Amino acid sequence: MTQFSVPWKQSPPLEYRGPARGIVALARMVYTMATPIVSRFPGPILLGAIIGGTLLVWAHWMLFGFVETIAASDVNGAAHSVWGQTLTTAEIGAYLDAHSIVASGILKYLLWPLQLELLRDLVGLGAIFGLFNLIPVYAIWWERKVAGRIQSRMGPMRVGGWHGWAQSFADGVKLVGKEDLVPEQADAMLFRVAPYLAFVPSLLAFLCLPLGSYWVFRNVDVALIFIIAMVGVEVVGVIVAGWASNNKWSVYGAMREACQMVSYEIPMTTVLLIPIMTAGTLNMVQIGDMQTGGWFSWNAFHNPFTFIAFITYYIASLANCKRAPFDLPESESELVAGFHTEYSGFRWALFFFAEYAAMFVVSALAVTLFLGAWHTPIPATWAFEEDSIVKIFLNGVLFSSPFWFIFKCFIFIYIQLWIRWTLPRIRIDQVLYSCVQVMFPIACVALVGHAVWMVLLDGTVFSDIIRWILGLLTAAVTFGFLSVAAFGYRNGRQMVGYLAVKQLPGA
Amino acid sequence: MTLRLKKILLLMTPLAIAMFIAAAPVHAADTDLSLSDQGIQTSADGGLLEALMFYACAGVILASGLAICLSKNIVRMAVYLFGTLAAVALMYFLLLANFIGVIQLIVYAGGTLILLIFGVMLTSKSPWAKFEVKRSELIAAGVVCALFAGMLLFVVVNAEWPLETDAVVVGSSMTQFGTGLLTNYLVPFEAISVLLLVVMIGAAYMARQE
Amino acid sequence: MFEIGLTHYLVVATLLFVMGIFVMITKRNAIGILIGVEMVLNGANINLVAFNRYNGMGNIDGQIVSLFVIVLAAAEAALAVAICMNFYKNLNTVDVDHGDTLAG
Amino acid sequence: MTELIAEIPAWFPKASEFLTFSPELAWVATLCLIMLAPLAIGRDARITAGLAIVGIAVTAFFTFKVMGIVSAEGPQTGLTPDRTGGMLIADNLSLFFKLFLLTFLVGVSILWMSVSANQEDDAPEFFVLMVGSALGMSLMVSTQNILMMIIAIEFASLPSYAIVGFNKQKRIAAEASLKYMIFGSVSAAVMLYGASLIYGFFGTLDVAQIALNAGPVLEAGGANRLLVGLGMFCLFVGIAFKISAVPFHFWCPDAFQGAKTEVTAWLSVASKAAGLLLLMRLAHVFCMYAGAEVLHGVAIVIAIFATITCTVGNLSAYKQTSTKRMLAYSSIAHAGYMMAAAAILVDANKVESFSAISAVLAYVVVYMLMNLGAFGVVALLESKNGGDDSITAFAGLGWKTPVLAIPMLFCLVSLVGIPPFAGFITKWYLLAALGETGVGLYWALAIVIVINTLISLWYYMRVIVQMFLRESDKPATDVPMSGALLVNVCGVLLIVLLIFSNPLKNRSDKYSAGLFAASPTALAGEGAKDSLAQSSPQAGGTESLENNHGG
Repeated sequence: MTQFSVPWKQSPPLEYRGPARGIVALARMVYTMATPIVSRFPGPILLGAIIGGTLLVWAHWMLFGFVETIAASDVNGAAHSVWGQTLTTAEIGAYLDAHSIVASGILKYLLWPLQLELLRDLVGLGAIFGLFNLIPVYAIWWERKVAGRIQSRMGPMRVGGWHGWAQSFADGVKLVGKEDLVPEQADAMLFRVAPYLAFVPSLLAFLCLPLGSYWVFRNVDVALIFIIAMVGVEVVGVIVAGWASNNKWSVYGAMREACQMVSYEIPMTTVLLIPIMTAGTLNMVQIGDMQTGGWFSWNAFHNPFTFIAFITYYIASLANCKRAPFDLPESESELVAGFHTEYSGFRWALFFFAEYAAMFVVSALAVTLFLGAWHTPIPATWAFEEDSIVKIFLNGVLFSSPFWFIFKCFIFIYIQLWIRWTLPRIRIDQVLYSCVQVMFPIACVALVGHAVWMVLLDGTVFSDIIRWILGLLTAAVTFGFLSVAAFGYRNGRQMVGYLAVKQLPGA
Repeated sequence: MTLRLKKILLLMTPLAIAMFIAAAPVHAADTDLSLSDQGIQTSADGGLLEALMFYACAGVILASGLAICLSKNIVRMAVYLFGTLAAVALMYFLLLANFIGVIQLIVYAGGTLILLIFGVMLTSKSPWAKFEVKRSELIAAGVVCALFAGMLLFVVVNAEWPLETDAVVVGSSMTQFGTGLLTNYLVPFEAISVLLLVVMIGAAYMARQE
Repeated sequence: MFEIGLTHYLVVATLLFVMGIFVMITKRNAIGILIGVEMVLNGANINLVAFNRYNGMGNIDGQIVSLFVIVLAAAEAALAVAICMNFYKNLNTVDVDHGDTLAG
Repeated sequence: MTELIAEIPAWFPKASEFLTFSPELAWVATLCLIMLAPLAIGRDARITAGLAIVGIAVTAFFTFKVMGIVSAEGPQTGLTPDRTGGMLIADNLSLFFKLFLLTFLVGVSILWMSVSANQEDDAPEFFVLMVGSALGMSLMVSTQNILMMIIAIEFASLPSYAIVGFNKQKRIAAEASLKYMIFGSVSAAVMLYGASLIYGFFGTLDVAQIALNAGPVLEAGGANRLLVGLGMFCLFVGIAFKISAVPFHFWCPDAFQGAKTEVTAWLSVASKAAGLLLLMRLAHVFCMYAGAEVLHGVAIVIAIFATITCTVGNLSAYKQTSTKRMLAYSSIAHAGYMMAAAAILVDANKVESFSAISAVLAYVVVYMLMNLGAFGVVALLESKNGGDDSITAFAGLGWKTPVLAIPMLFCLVSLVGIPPFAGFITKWYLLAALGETGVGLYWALAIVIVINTLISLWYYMRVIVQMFLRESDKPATDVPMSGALLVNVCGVLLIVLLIFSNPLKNRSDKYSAGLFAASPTALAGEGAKDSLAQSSPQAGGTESLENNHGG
């Protein structure tokens, strides 16, 4: 191998110290060992991971449920503290004996820690952290695929086998391995802290996000405002990042971000008052549970104003998580990626995690508040009696389950991606104009109109007719979109070519 | 081989903060929903965990407050203020005032603080808006504030507050807030909304470029 | 020590208040002084919410008052930042010591 | 949700309650009208001012209407019928102050139209802020609740910060508004902390209830007493900031010098009068419910503040070269005189309290005329000679432009408090109220006021000397008609009020007596209770109080 000499001073190869060394070594090892295997069986492994995850959740649920039965059977229970240990190992052992379960000495010691709420919280947190990390990883890959398809190319195809599904993992390994640069003139301390200020709030928003009626980490009575607050607080990290980089473009990006986020929060929060008024609560779980009656009972179709509110909210939420066409803070063509110009490696990845998680959170708000949360279009009142595991499973598939919630959220994430790769970016003055002079008046009109509707028309036949019309309209639009998509999928390349040929001059 | 303690600590923050909320004594999921509808929550028997969380919150508040006092960089001061505000919000959660906690987060941390940072960014010409304070002045202010703190602490600790720790604690129910704002507090509510309108016009006028 | 009561919260609020006063005294920057004001207001708010939690009156008056305080602080900060920017446009600084045209 | 809607009639205010609240509603409507008018009819300054005056007239009409109700049925608590007393009170004092503010607002508007309207593009903003701060001041005087009081003080202050810096291109205006804003927000923060301590100790923010429970605490001493004293002191800081009592007066000269002169005229009277009347109302409520003996210390504190305030104000006015700044210090001194009357109020619920509050009402009215006249002359002069407000700018004015110099002479002499003008008679009422008490402390205060009057003579004389004894080669100033009319009317009224001082005295006696006869939350004295039973149709307001008192 020829040794090339370069005219500039060569920097020494990057050496990892401390825990990073171990992590990198581990990552390299996993990569070299697992990639050949993974690339052989991509599909089954993906499927297996999903099934395995589900089974894991079920196992937790069963275990904790079992311990709860024991605790509930304890008639002379002690005071219930936050630590939650009401049972001693001896009591558990006695229960197991009484119910003629094989009470080996070990089982009761294994079960005992399960009653600690702290442990449950840790397990729940682990799940949330996992979900939080998986969503961006998947969404980034998906974004690249969608972008590819929109531009008539394939997107990532290699890593992992089937359509490059492991591309994001590879990117992740790359990013962790990158050098952690801090510019010389930057405010090093703020520069280092800023990504966390963006990352932590969007993680915290997941704590109160209900994936299902019982699938919520903390059922807080003010969950809705908490989530909005967390999405709003994220901006602090972005501003600090832009400032601390000591780079003109970064500061511009940060300024734009501050303007945009603070102004768009107003129409967004105003329209969110509308489902709050309909439901009479700020509890996300209660709002979700109120929409059990199938497609036509979803809040978006309640009356014309909620419908307008839903659309307004969705547009405002695009601006709030700085997606196109409102992605001015990071517009790569004019601001060289804006606030994260100077970031590299892991910290840069944190910003991306925060952004994609925020995309999920705002979509989840749209789904929970307007589009029936975790319910399918079929009314939940038709559900089976849950007397066997098959029926429980069928209920989940047909009527309501976290799966549906995530599915709906990803539809909205898909629309965000679609918009990003098809619409041009608008100017900052247009952004602010559309907020103050378009969105906000619409939001106010919708709010007042909804209030009047609630007082005068709610529960009348007319209101029902309007609800059905709106529901059918949306159903028709959805169906039309799906059929066009199916047609396009079937005749993918021909269609592009056909249209192109037909529209060309002289054809 | 040096242990990057700071990095580890930073990595721990999300988990740690998540833990605070996770361990907050308001177990809305566990309590009877009909009770929490009426905004009634039994007083939280926090014990050790509540104490730990309180001390953690208080530690963050006081540490970031001290950092604001000692910092010479105005941007950093604003970021430390974010720490104070967020920890105060957590303290409201500990005090069963969930609504105030989230309002603190959304209005204070998400609005007012951003406004302040925005102001800092627009008004400091050099990137590091540092300013020096004379040491003598610092010491004098410190002595005055220490005396003041001593007196206030004496008063606050020794005063006979009307305490009823065993009573049923009323949580922050939305219904209560709503009826409160539209009945007893209707006049201040209306007054403050007109105030906001006037202030908005004043601020827009003052900040407008000619 | 591990029984958290009203006094604990009051002590934190008091210290926050005193630190806010210290910031107001020592900082030269107008926005720095505002940060001190925010700290004092936060101290007052902790007081209000803690009293509401522990006085056993069964109402949420303290919380509503603290809501008003938060809104007042927001209004004040908005106007204050606008005024600081106006000052900066005229004097090219927000150091309050430079505002010495008016004296006597 | 439907249950909530069904509940509306239970808590929604009735039409009659809206009537007692109508001046404020009209006031807010005026605000919105001024704000929205530019969209329809453009930003013309004179049209905006005209709209503002129409709105003020409508507000005044409703105020008279409520006045009729109050004189027929006694004080009303608007919009808080049977819950907490005193969130918003319609009684003689608050209605008097509303009318006072509206009149003054019209005067300032006329002054503004003749001085600034020609070069002003931002009239709607100016009037929104002006009318907004006026609304805040009127709310300050019509409340008995600490929360409402704080909100009202902020309501009065925040727009004031903006109108002080309204002249954005001017360096001193920017500086003045920054200083005003910083002092204001610091004092507001301290006041809120004090309010939180008070709330914690008493569990309420209603002043009457606090006063009921405060008596024993203040008698007992110890940490509790220190705490309540501290909380009350923090609240006092906020009010003292509005009055610009001396340790908290630093904003006053700077803000007054930096602001436009019309704005200075407005703030120098309205803001201080609002603060004073709020202080008097609180002092009155407190002395009614808390027992006079324990409050002796408070009276001494207020007396000391009054003494320092008027002395420092007068002494600092000496070395000033700017007329506005000199008048600013003079306004501090006058605030000190009026605070002396507040000290009497705290000490006893006796006959002299009537004369104290009546003296202050009369003083405020005359003080408004004097300051409007003096600042009006300064504004008119300043607008014609390029913003020069130094005392030497007055040189030769007396012979060249008597239409300005004569009212200025009247106002200044009246500000001193020398016989031929109304300033004398009101100062006499004040001294008489102090003397009637027969207590040594108040006699000492009266002597301090007299000495201060002598001191103040000399710096007012400097302007008069410049006007009439100094020569100047500057040409005569041509004064706009409306402005000249305004200042001359003020000057003439000062003489008229001296001649017809009886109606003034009678009316202020009537308003102050009405205040004392039946405060809506009155329940301490037997007589008060009886008068309440016949006069107040909404006795519910007292019920909750009594329950609390009993329990």
